[in-house]
Amino acid sequence: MIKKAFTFLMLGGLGAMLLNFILSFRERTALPEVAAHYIEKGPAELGSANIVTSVVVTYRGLDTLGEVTILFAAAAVVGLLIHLNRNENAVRREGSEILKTASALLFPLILMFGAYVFLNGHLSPGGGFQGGAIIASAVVLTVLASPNRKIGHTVLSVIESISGLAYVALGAAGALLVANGFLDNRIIPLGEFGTLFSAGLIPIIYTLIGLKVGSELSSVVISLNGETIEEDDQ
Amino acid sequence: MIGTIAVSTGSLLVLVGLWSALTNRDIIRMIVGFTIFDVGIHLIMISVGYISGGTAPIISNLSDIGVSYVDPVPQALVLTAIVIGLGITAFMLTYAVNMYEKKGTLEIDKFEELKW
Amino acid sequence: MADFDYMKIVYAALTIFLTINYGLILQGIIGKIYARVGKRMGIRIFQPYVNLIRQWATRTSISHGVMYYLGPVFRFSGGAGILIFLPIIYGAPIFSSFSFAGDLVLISYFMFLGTLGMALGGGESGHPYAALGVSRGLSQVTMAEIPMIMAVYSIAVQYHSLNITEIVAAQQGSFLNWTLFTNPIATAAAMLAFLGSMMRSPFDVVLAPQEIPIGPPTEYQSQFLAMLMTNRTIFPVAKTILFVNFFFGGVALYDNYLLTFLVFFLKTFLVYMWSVFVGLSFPRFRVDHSIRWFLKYPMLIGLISIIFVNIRY
Amino acid sequence: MEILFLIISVFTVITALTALAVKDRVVSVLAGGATGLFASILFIIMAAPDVAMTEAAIGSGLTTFIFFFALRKIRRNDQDHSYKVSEVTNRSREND
Amino acid sequence: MVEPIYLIVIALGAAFLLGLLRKTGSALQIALTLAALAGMVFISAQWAYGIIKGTTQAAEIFTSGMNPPLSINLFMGRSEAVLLLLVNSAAFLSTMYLGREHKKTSVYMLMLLLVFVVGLNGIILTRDLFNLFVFIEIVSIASAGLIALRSDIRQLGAGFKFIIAGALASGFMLIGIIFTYYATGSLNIDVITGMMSPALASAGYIGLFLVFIGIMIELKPFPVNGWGIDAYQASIPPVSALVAAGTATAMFYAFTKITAMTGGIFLNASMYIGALTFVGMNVVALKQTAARRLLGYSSISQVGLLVLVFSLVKIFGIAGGELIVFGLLVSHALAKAVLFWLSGIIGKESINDWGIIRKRNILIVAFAVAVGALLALPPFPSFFAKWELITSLAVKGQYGWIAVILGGALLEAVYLMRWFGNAVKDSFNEEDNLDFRFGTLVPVITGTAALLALGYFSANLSVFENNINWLLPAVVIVLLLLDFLPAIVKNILLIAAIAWYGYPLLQAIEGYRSIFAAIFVIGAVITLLPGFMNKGRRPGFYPAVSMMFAGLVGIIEATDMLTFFFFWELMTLGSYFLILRGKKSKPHALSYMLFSLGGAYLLMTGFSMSFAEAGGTSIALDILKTVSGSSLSGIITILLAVGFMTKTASAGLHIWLPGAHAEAEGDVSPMVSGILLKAGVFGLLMTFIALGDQSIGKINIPYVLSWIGVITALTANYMAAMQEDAKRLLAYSSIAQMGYALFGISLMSHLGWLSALSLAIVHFTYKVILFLSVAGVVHRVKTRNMYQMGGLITRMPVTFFMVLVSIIALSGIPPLAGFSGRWLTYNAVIEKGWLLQGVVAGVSGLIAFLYLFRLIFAIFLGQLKDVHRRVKEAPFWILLPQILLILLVLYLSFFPGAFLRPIGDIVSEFHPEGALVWNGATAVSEFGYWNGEAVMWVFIALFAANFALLFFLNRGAQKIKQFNIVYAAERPARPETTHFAYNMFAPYRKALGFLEYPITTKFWSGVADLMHSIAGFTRRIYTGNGQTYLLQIIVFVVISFLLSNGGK
Repeated sequence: MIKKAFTFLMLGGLGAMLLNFILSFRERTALPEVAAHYIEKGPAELGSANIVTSVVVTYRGLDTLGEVTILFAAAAVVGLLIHLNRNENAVRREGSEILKTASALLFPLILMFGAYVFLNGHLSPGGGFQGGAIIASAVVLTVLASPNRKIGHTVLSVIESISGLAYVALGAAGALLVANGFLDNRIIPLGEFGTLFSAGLIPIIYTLIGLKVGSELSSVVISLNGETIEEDDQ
Repeated sequence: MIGTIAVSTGSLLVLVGLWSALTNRDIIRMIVGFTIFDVGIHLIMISVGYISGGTAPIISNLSDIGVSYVDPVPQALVLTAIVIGLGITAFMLTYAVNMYEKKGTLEIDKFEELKW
Repeated sequence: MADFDYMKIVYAALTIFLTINYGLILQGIIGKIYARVGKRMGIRIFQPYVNLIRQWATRTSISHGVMYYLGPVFRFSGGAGILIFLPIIYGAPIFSSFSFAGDLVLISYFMFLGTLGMALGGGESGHPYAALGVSRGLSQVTMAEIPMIMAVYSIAVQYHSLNITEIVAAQQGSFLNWTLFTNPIATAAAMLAFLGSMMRSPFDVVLAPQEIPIGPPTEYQSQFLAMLMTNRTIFPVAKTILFVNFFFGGVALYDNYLLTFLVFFLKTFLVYMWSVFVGLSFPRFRVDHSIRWFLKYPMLIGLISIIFVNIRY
Repeated sequence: MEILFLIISVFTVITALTALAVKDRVVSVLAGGATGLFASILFIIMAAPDVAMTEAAIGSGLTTFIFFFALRKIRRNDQDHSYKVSEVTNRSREND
Repeated sequence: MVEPIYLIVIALGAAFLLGLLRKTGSALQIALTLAALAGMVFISAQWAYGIIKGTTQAAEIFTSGMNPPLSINLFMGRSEAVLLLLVNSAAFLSTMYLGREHKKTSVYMLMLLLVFVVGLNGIILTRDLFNLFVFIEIVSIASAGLIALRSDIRQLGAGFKFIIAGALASGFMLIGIIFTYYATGSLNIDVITGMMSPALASAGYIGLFLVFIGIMIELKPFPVNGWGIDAYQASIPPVSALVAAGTATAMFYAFTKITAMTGGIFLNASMYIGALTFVGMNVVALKQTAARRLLGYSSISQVGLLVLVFSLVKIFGIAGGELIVFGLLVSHALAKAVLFWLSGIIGKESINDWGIIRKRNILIVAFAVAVGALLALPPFPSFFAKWELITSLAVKGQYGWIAVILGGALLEAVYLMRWFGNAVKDSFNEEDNLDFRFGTLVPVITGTAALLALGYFSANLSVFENNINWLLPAVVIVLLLLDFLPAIVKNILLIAAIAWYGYPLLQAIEGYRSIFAAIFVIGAVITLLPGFMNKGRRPGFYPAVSMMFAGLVGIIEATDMLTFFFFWELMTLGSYFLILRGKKSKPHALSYMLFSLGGAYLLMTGFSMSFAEAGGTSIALDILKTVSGSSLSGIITILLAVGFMTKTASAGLHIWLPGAHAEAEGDVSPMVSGILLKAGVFGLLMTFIALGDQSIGKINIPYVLSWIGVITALTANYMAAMQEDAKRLLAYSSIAQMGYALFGISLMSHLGWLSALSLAIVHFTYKVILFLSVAGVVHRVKTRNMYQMGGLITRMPVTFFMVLVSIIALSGIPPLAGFSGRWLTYNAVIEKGWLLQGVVAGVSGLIAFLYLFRLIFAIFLGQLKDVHRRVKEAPFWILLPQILLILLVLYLSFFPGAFLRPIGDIVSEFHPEGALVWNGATAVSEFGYWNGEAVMWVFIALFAANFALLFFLNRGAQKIKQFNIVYAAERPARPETTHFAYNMFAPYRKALGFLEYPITTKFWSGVADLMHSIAGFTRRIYTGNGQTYLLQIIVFVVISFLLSNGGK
C-alpha cells in the first residue's frame, strides 16, 4: 500500500511535469519552416501527393530504414527465443470449419487489399507499414484457422530478405549512382503527379517495405504460434 | 482546443499506462500498460503537429496552395513510433512467453534471480 | 695517521692498568660495606685481586664456539674503549689519551659494544638462562637510558657542547658551577638512570639467572671469566668517571697530584656509593616493574630538565 | 467537433482505465486494444489518416493479435506442463 | 574514402542477406558477418586515419539528396571516426569470440549482432534527434535479444527488466523529442543548437529535459541502473563486452551531442549525476563477488566518470578536454571489453575462482593490462587523460572535484586490485578447463595490444611536454616477450641492461639525485644477483622487477612532474607485482597497492596544485620552487609529503609494509626494503628542497613531520622486537629506519639532511644484507619463525658473520658506519632544539637493540635443532651480494669521510649553514667532534690485543659438544627445550604492551568495514524486481527535474 501511495505520488510528479507543458501548450497556427517546405515544395520535389509518405520514405528515409530494422530485429529476437525453446510436440487445437473456410476465402482478398494499401501509399493514406500489417493479419487468420498447418516459412524469409536487400540496395543506389544521397527517390523519373507510377522510387520502396513488414510480422505470429522458421534445417 | 484536449488525453494515457506498468505484478498486464503508455505518447505527438482547421497533408492537386495543412512531420514520426512500439510489444510478449515456460509464473517479482 | 703521537698508546695502557687496580680496590671496599650492613664479616679488601689473578691463572680447554670465544673480547674491548675515549682528568693529556676520537655521543654508543659482545657470547653457550638474562637486561636498559638521554641532551644544550672536555671545563672555578647545582634536575634524572645501569638492586634482576644457579658469565670460566671480571672492574669506574665529568665538575688537574687523586677518588667513590646505598635500601624489582618505574618519575624528571634547558638556554 | 473529440477522448481514457482496473487478463488486453482504436479516431479528427490507419492496423489490431497468441501459448503450456505451484499462485493472483 | 553511409548499408545488407543464407552452412554465415564487420572496421579506420593525419576533412552526409534541416544528415568527424573504429572493432572481435554460440542460435544471433552494430554506428553518426531515438531503439532491441542468447531464466529475467526500463526511458525521450520539436520546429541537432537561447531553453525546457534524462537513463546512472547491471551479469561475456565497449561508448557520445544541443543547461545536473554514479557504483561494487556483475558495476561507474569529466570539461571550459574524455573513454572501452572476454574464457562466476587464469600466462598479462588501464596507471591512455584532467581542474581551482574523482578511483582500485590478487594467488582446480581457443584469444590479445600501443601514442598527444624515456618501459615489454627464456638468461640480460644504462647515468647525474641514482642502480645489480639461483624460467618475475627498476631510474631522471608521476606509478605497479609473487602476500600486496595509489593521488593533487599556482603553463619539477611563497604552499607541501610518506611507510600509513615485505620472495624483500623505500626519501627530499620550511597557520609542517618520524621509529622498533617472524622483524625495522630518515629531513638543517642521506645509504647496505641473509636461512630451514631456528652459526658461519656486521652497523654502535647517522642526529637535534623528538629517537634506537639481539640470537645462537643438523651454508648467489655489500659497509666504516664529505657538499647547496668542518679524519660540528678512523683503529687495536691475549692463553681450547651445559640441575637432551626465543621480551610486552595496540590497523580496518557496510546497505536498492526498477527510474526523473529546475 505504501508502495502504491509512493508510486502515485511520483506519477503525480510526472503528471505535474506534463501539466506544465499542457498549460503552456498553444495550438500551432503556422507550420514550422521545415514542415512548410515539405508541404509547399514536397510534391514538386518528390512527386508524392501524400506528404507524410514523402517524409517517411524520403525526407526521413533513414528513420524508416531504422524502423524496418527494428522490426527485423524484433522478429529475429522472437525467432531466436522460440528457436531456443522449441517445443515440437505441442498439439494445437484446430479452428472451426467456418473459420477455415472463411480464411481460405479471405486470404487472397486481404492480401490484395494489403498490396493496394502499400502501392497507393504515395497517393492516399496508407503505405508499406499499414499494408504489411494487413498482409500479416491474413496470415494470422490462416494460423488461427489451422494452427498445425505448415506455412511456407522459407518463402516468408526469402521474401523478407530479398525485399530488405532490395531496399538497402536501392537506397545505396541513390548515394552511389544517379541521385544525390542515400535513399533518394529520384533515381528514376518522378512521373506524372498523382498517378500510381509516380513519385520515383516511393511506391517501389513502399512495396518492398510492405513485403518485408508483412513477412516479418507474419513470421512473428507464426513463431509465437509455436513454430520455428527453419525446422527443416535441423 | 482540440490540440489541448489531445495533449491532456495523451498525458492521462501516459500516466494510466505507467500506473498499470508499475502496479500490476502480472507481466502481461504490465505490457498492456506499456501499450497504453505508447498510445498516450502518440497522441501527444500528433497534437503537437495539429493546426486548427488543418487538413491532412495529402495534396490532391499541385495548384491548391492556401489550404492549411497539419504538420506532416509528427505524423511521420508517430508512424515510425507505432511500428517500433509493435516491435517492442511483440518482443516483450515473446520474453513473457519464454519466462512463463521456464518458471511457470508471470509475476514480475518472481524473477529476481539477479540482484545486489 | 702520520702525525699520530704513539705515546698515547702507552698512556692508554697506563690508564687501563691504573683503573683496573682502582676498580679492584673499590670492589673490595664495597663488598666489605655490603657485608657489614648485612651484619656479616665480608670479604677481605684485596679478595678481588685474588679472584682475578686466580682466574687469569686457570686454563680451560673448553669453548662453545667462535662467538663464545669472541664475547669476552668484545666485552673487554668495549669497556677499555670507553675508558680511553674518556677524558679522565681534565687538563692531563696522559689521562685523556684518545678523547680526540669522539665526543660523548661516541662514548654513549660505544658502551653497547661490550653489551652486545657479551650477549652474543652468552647466547652461543646454548644456555637458556644466558639468553633470558640478556633479554631482561636489554629490556631494562632501554628504559633506564631514557632519563639518561634526556639528561645528556639537557646538559649538551646547557653547555652548548657535546665535547666532554668542554663540559668539564665549563664547570671549573667553583663547585657552584657544577652541573649538580646549575642543572640539578638533569643531574637527578641521570643519577636515577645511573642506578639502572649499575646492575645493582633494585635493578639487578638481570643477573638473577646467575643465582639459579648460573647465568651468562658463569657459563664462562677460567680466562674467559677473567677477562669478563677485568671488564667488570673497569666498566663501573669508567661509568662513574663519566658521571663525575658530567655533573660533579669532573676532576681537574691540580698542581698537587695527590690532591688530584684524592678528589678523583672521593668523587668517584661517592657516586659509586650512591648506587650501593640505593641497592642496600630497596628490594629487587621485576623487569616489568622496573620498566614501568623508569617510565614514571625518572622520565618525568628528565622531561622537566629538558623543558628547563629549553627555556633557560 | 470539439465536443465529439472530447467525448471520444473521455472514452479513450475510460478504456485505458478499464484495462487497468479489470481482473481478467483477456479483458485487459482487449481494453488496451480498444484504447488504440479510440485513439485512432482521435487521429482521424486531427487530420492524420495515415497515423489513424497505422494505429488501427498495427497499434491496436496486430498488437492485440500478438497478445492473444502469447496468451494462447501460455494457456496451452499451462495444460502441457503442470506447474503446480505456479498454477496456484496464478489462480490466487487472478482471484484477488 | 568510402562514404560513411556504407557502414550502415554493409551491415544491414549483410543482416538481410543472412536471411537468405539460412540454409547454408554456419561457416558461410559467420564469414559473411565477419566480412561485413571487417569492412566496417576498414571504413572507420580509413576515416580515423585520414582525419587524424589531416589528409581527409570531416564529412557531412546528406541522405535523400536534401540539405540537412529537410533530411537527416550524418556527420563524420574526428570523434566519430575514432569511436566508430572502436565500436566496430569491438563488434568484430566479439563476433569472432561468439563463433561457437552460433550453432545453437541459428542465424538469428548474427542478424542481431549486425543490427546492433548498425544501431551503434547510427547513434554515433546521426545529427537528427528522432533518428537518434530510432537508433537507440535498434540498439536496445538488439541488445535485449543478445542478452538472451542462452535463454536461461536469469537471462530472460534480466532481458525483460532491460526492455521495460529501456521502453520507459525511450518513452520519456520520445515525449521530450516532440516537446522539443514543438518549441523549436526542428529535429536537427545542429539547427536546434544554433537556435538555442535562454528564452528558447526555458520554453522548451521540459522537452529538452526529457530528452536529456532519457539519454541519461540509457547511460544507466546510479542508483537507477539495476536493470543494466543485471543485463551485464546475465549476458554471455562477449555480448557484455560489446555492450560495455560499444553501447556505453555510443550512448555516451549521444549524451555529448544532446548536451551540446541543449546549450549546456543540464551540465550541472549531468555533473552531479555522473559523480553520484561514479562514486556510488564503486562503493556498491566493494561487496560484489560475481565477476561479471562486478564488471557491470565498474563499467557503469566508468561511464559515470566520463559523464562527470565531460560536464566538468564543459562547465569549466577546460582546454583539450576532448582528449581527456577520449583517453578515458578509449581506455575504459578496451579494458572492459578485454575483461569481459576474459571472464568468458575463465568461465567462472565468482571472482574468487579466477585462479584458473594462471593456466595461461598470456591471460594474466591481459588481465593486468586491463586492470591497469581502468585504474589509469601508466602507460595507458587513461593515465595521461587523468593527469591532464586533474591538472586542468586544479588550474580551475576545483579541488572538491579532484577529491571526488580520485576518491572514487581509489574505491575502484580496491575491488579491482583485490580481484587481480585473487586471480594471481588463489588456488584452482586443475581439471577445470579454459575456453581457450583462437576465437577467444584474438580479441583478448588485440585489445591488450591496442591499450599498450595507445598509451604510447597518447603520451605524444598530451598537451604537456614530457621527457618520458620510453626506453625504460620498452625493457619491460622486451622482458615480457622473452619470458619464455630461462631465468639465468633473463637475469644476465637485465643486469646487463641496467649496467649499460646505469653507468653513463651515474656519471652524468649530479646533486642529491646522484646519491639515489647510485642506490637504485647499484642496488638493482646487486639484488638481482641471487636471481642466478633459479634453474627454471621464473615466469613473470623479470617484467615486474624491470618495471620497478625502470620506475626508479625514471623518477631520478625526471625533470617534469608528468614524467616523474609516470615513473612513480610504474615503479609502484612493478613492485606490486613483485610483492604479489610471495606465497601469502595477497592481502598485503593489496594494501600496499591501495596505500601507494592513495599516496600517488595525493602527489598528483600536490603537483597539480603547484602547476596551477605557478600559472598553469609549465609542469617542470622546478616550478615547485616557484610556488614556495604562494598561499597554497603549505597544503602542497603536506600533500606531497604525505604522498611520499605512504612509500616510506610512516606511522599511520605503514600497515601495508610488514606483510608486504615479509611475504615477498627472498630476493624481492631486499629490493623493496633496501631500495624501493628510498624512493620515498628521495621524494621527501625533493619536496623540501623545493618548498622549504612551510607552515600552515601556526603549525610548522616539518615540526609535525619530526614527531611523526620519531613516533614511527619508536613504535616500529617496538613492534620489530615483538615479532617471531624474522622477515616481519626486518620489515618493521625498515619502517623505523625510514622514520629516522623522515626525522632527519624534517630537521631542515645541514646536519639533519646529512644524517638522512647517510642513513639512506647505509640502510640500503645493511638492510639488503640482512634480508638476503634471512632469505638464505629461510631458504635452508624452510621457516621464518625464529624460535624454530637456533644454533645455525655452526652451519652457516658466513651468513652469521654478515648478520653480525650488519646488526652492529644498524644499531649504530661505533666503529661501524651506522654510528655516523646517530652522531649527526644528536648534533642536529641539539642545533635545532627539538630535544623531545631527539629523546624519542634515542629511545627507539635503544629498543632497536632488542630486535637486533633477537634476530641474531634466535637464529644463529643457542642450540641447534635436530632437523637442522644437515643444513648447508646459504647458496653462493645469496652470499655474493652480501659479501660485496659487507665490503662496502666496512669501507664506509673505515672512511666515513669518504661518503659524508661529498654528501655534505651536496647538502650545503641547500643548507650551507651548520656544515661539518673536516679536520683530517675528524668531523667537527658546532657541538662535538668525531674521528671515525681513530675509533676504528682503537677498536681494532683493542680487539686484536684482547683476542691475541685470550687466544694465547687459551690456545688449546676445543669446541665441546652441544649439550655440555647444565641448567636447573639437569643436562638437557632436546634442543627445543633450551632455546629461549619464543616471546623473548615478555616482560617488555607486559610493561609496554599498550604500544602494540593496533590503532592504525583498527582505524584502517574500521574505514574498510564502514565502506563495506555502506556498500552492503546501498546495494539493497538493487532488489532484482523489474517493477521497482521502473519506479526508481520515475523517481529519478522527478527528483532530477525538481532539482535541476529548482530556480525556475
